[in-house]
Amino acid sequence: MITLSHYLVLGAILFALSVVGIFLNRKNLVIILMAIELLLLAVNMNFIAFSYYLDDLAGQVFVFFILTVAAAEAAIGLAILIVLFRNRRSINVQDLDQLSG
Amino acid sequence: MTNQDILVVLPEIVIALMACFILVLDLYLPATKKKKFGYGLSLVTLMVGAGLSIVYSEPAPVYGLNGLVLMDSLSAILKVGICISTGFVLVYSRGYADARGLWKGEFFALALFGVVGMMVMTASNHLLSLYVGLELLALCLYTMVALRIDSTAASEAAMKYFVLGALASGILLYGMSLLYGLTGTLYINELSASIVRHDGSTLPRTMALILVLVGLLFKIGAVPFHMWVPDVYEGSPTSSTVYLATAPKLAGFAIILRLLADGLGSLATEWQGMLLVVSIISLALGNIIAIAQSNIKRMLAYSAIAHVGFFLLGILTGEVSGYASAMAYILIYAVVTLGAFGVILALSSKGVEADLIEDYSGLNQSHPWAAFIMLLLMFSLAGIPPTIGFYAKLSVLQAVVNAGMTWVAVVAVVLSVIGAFYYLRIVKVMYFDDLATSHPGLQFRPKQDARILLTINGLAVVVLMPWIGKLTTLCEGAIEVLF
Amino acid sequence: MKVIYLLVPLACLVAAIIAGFWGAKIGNSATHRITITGVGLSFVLSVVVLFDVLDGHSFNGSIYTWGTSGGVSFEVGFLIDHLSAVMMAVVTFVSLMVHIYTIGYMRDDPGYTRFFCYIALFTFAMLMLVMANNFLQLFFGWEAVGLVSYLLIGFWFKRESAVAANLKAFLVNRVGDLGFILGIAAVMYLFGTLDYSAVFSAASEKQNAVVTGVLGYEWSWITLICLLLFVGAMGKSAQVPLHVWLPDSMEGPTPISALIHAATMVTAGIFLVARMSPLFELSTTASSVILVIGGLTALSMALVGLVQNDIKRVVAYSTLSQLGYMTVALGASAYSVAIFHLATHAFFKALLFLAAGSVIIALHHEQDMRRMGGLRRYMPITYITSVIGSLALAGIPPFSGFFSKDAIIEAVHHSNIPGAGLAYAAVLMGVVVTAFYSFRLIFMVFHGEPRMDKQARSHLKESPWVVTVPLVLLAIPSLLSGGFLVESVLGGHFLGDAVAQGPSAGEGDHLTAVGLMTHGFLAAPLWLALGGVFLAWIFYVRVPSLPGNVSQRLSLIYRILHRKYGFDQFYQWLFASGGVRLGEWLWKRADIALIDGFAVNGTANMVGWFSRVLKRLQTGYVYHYAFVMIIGVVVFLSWGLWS
Amino acid sequence: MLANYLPVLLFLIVASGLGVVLLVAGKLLSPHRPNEQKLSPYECGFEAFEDNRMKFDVRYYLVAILFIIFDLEIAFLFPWAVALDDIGIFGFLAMMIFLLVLVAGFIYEWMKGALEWE
Repeated sequence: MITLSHYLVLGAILFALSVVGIFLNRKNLVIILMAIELLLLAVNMNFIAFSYYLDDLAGQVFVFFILTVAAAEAAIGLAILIVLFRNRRSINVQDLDQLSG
Repeated sequence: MTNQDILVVLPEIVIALMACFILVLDLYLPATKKKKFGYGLSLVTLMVGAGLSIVYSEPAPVYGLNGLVLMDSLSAILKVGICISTGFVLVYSRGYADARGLWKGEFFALALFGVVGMMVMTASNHLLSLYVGLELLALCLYTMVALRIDSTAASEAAMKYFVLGALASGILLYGMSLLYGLTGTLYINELSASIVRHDGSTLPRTMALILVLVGLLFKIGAVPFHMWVPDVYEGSPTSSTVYLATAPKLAGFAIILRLLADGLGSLATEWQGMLLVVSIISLALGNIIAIAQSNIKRMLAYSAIAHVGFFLLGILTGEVSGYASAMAYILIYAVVTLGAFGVILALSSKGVEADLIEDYSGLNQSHPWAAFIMLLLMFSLAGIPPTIGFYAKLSVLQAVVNAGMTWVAVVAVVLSVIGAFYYLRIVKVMYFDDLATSHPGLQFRPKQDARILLTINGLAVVVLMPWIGKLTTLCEGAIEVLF
Repeated sequence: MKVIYLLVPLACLVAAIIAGFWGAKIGNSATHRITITGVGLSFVLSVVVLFDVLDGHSFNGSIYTWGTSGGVSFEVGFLIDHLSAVMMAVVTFVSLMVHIYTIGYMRDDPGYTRFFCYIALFTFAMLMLVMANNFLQLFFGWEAVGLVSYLLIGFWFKRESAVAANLKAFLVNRVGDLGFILGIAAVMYLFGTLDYSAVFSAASEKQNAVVTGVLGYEWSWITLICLLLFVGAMGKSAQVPLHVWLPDSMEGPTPISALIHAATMVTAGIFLVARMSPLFELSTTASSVILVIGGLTALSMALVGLVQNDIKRVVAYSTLSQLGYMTVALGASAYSVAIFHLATHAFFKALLFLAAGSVIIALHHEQDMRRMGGLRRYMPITYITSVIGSLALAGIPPFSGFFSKDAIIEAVHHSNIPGAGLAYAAVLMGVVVTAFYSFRLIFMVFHGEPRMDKQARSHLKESPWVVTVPLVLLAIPSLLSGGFLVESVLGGHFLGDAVAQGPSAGEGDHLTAVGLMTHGFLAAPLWLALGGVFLAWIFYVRVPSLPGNVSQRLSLIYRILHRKYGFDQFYQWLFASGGVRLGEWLWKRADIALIDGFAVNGTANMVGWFSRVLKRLQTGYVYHYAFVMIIGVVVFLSWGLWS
Repeated sequence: MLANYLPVLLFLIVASGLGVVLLVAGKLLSPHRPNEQKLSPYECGFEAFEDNRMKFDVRYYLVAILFIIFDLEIAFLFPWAVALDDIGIFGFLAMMIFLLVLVAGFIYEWMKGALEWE
């Protein structure tokens, strides 16, 4: 029997993975973008699970919006990535160090 | 769907539609008319938005769209503030953005969409509308930071802002999902009651609270979630910096008040302690690091962190007077910051960013009026009487002392005194240093409209002093309705 | 009447403003016409007011409320009674004379219009002072007259000595003003109001209020207030040891010496104490202090006057000495007598100063008496009026000084508070000395052989009418005012109930002028004065070699007197050099090393160091930023979960 | 049911711990004997023609971006279509407005030339 806890644990694992992906990855910015998508999906997992167990549609509606926002976010992330690459010829995370101090 | 539903979100609808219209219009107009039309229409739209917010405002909450949004005097005041400050931003930015090829339809559309996002945030009564508003604003801000596509600093800043902002959104959402699971509702005004009804372990409750808190603190840039602030302020074109330094702070105040004070008010004892730590380290870190800065935009970023710390002091009292003082503080802060960046913008010209502190040496000799306006604004940021900045600090400190936290007030004052150093350094550089000769001097040639508004803005920090009590009354009235 | 009260000071103010701002434009003669008209109007109205007051009318009320703070209102208001009416008449009369005289004296001076502006302004300030009905306005007038005095001492600001004298007057007066303002603050604290009548009516209730001072010694509040106010009076009225500025103030133009530093401003301290008499009556301690200080001043300054050779300085020291007399009268609670002497003194001292000025212009700004002599033939009017003034000063009947001085001596004779005996002795000896130096001046300047050089002698002639007319006009009251007023003074109705009546007022047997004169012939002072005149005659007319011999015999005393008891050197050493040395020490050790070096720069350096260290936290790497955020979340989570 | 949420936290710790352990174990336990053959890139039996980190044309990204955005309207259209009978004219109008806004975006990208390949 799959209980709420299972979903929540899955969501938590995904969340933790994506967070780790954001700050452990030092090479490719695209991976960070992917981690961000994963982060939102982890949240979606939570919402869906709660929505189902609470028998309340609102959570699922929320998920739709999160998906939309995630898409927009991905689009903007990619766009910024392109601009960055054009200026820098690099999408290495470690190269983002012009602004500091 | 009733008339009431429409009226509650009428300003948002108007501004959103106008933003779409401006975006499309920009494509069809000949190049010579683009700038004028976009600028004029945006200003008119903002004025209409502010006007509608006032005309249809109700003191007590009126709910609309199935309770997704509401309208009360708090949201009315903040909406008007957001519209006006964005209008100032547009006026100030014109010369600067025009010289750098940023003065185009996208700029206006993004600014207006951002305004819609902020207005939805101030009016939100539902986690969904809050989130959508927040993201609408955030996406506009990411883009505005990156708007100057030929600048490495701008794209780097945008990337950093984007990554960290997305992370913060994720954390906030995670917290919201937990809140949803715990309470079964997404309505902010129902959260408070149902979260304490829940029996059993307080662990998930605390976790949800903390995650939501972190998300909010990131948006206003409090330590330790402030790391994006200096880089973004410095890297983005000044026309975008002035935008993201002012109006979003008002919206940030609104969501903190709605979610923390109202929605999670029953957990006040838990978040007060955390806010206390956050605000004190924000004050300390912001004020201390600002001293070592050589870039004025970066310095103002750290100053923003410190001011956020100060404004959180008002929130953490957990009392109406504290909230009201925080609201007055943030409104005054927005006015003063607007002016400070306005001066930077006015002093910038083609190829001159006017963002290094050393650029300002001897400004009094070359442009005494600009130097004087800057002096007033710096005094106000430092909280030196007789400026409104002093009053802002005073009212927050009063609330803190009344809440029985005298030592906090003492610490805040000490740290503010340290902070006064770097504001006064600007004054010293402008008035007592010799005119910089190593580089082409700054030109103070704002457009006529910007010059007038800048003068008004600069003098307002002193001239408004006699009527500043009205502001407190207004804020108190707006907040009393909520509790 | 209110309009008239208002007009009295305002006429002067308007005249001053016109002279100050448009003086250069409208020219010299228009300027003096305007100011003289203004002051003349004031004088006429003052006389009207005086007669009105003598008819029994008085006024006390505010004209304008300046501001209200914490239940205390700050007002411009007038208190018109016998005291202020007499003062107004004296001030405006002397001022008018000086205005007229100035036309001649300052004729060729480039600062002509500026000078008229100042003296008109001074008249306004002095009137505000005497007409005040509250301490705030009193303080305004007090400081305003001080300011104008400061401006006028340094009128010839290109002269180094004038600037030094200026500074000295300013600094010494600050000492007095500090006491004065502390006194006002104490009044404010004790009574909660600055209004005279409210303070006076509450004074007796507060008589026993005490304040615990240093070392647990209990002070009576009233005594404290009186002493503090008297410190202010000492500064303005140049009582020992705050007298040092007055002789130096003679650097100013002579009309100023007459108006400000003899007749009016310096008497402000006397006026103050008389005005505050209801308070001073409650404190015997304060009265004793006043008595002793006054006695000391009266005698010691008169002695210094003996050895001065500068004609103006002799008169200046005589002023100091006479102020001492008035102070003694105040100490003996004979307030109306003090004001009586103030009035007579104002006339004869202004006369003497203007006469001295007349001599000085005749000799082309020569002030040394050793280079004068025999002027009586060339300047008869000046000579006669000077003699009248000197006779009044020396206290020879029936001149005015005799009555007022004799009344003082009588009053102090009858006083029996501590210090009265000392003061009595001092004033008696002072009589001899006064008579001696007054006639020393007359004999040295107007008698004997002319000692000026030939060229100067060839130009000698009587001064023009604008100079001599004021002399004559001043000579009349110098001669007569004493006899006219003495009856009402001794009868106790000279100042009505404007001042507190001392216990010794109203001696029974010789209440008329004639009675007093006959009494005078039987009492010591007259004979002492005549003795002084006689001695002067012997020294400077009969045996002119005597002064040199005596000064050699008594060289120690001579030198002490010549150095004015060393007050100047002492102050120079203690306050000027010592202050500079202390300041330098504090500046180098305390300010630069400790405060700037350690406290200010040290803190700033430390914060700066922190700033640079903390700045490195912002590495610029986005994964560090994210990491800091996550750390923050983890810290908050653990805090939340474990608490 | 949420009372036993503690496992989530425990799992967080275990998950990250496990990840670290596995990475470290792989590093430590696996044999590590590289030679030229092993390190050389391999493409269907041939030597690599070019750098395997070939850059995609930036236009692909642009298409991807546009796709993501317009793709998601379907997520709203499906439930709307199913529920159209219940939500009536109001629902219809709301979706039309939504599409109108979308069209505005579409016009924008068209006019900006984002749909041109060259």
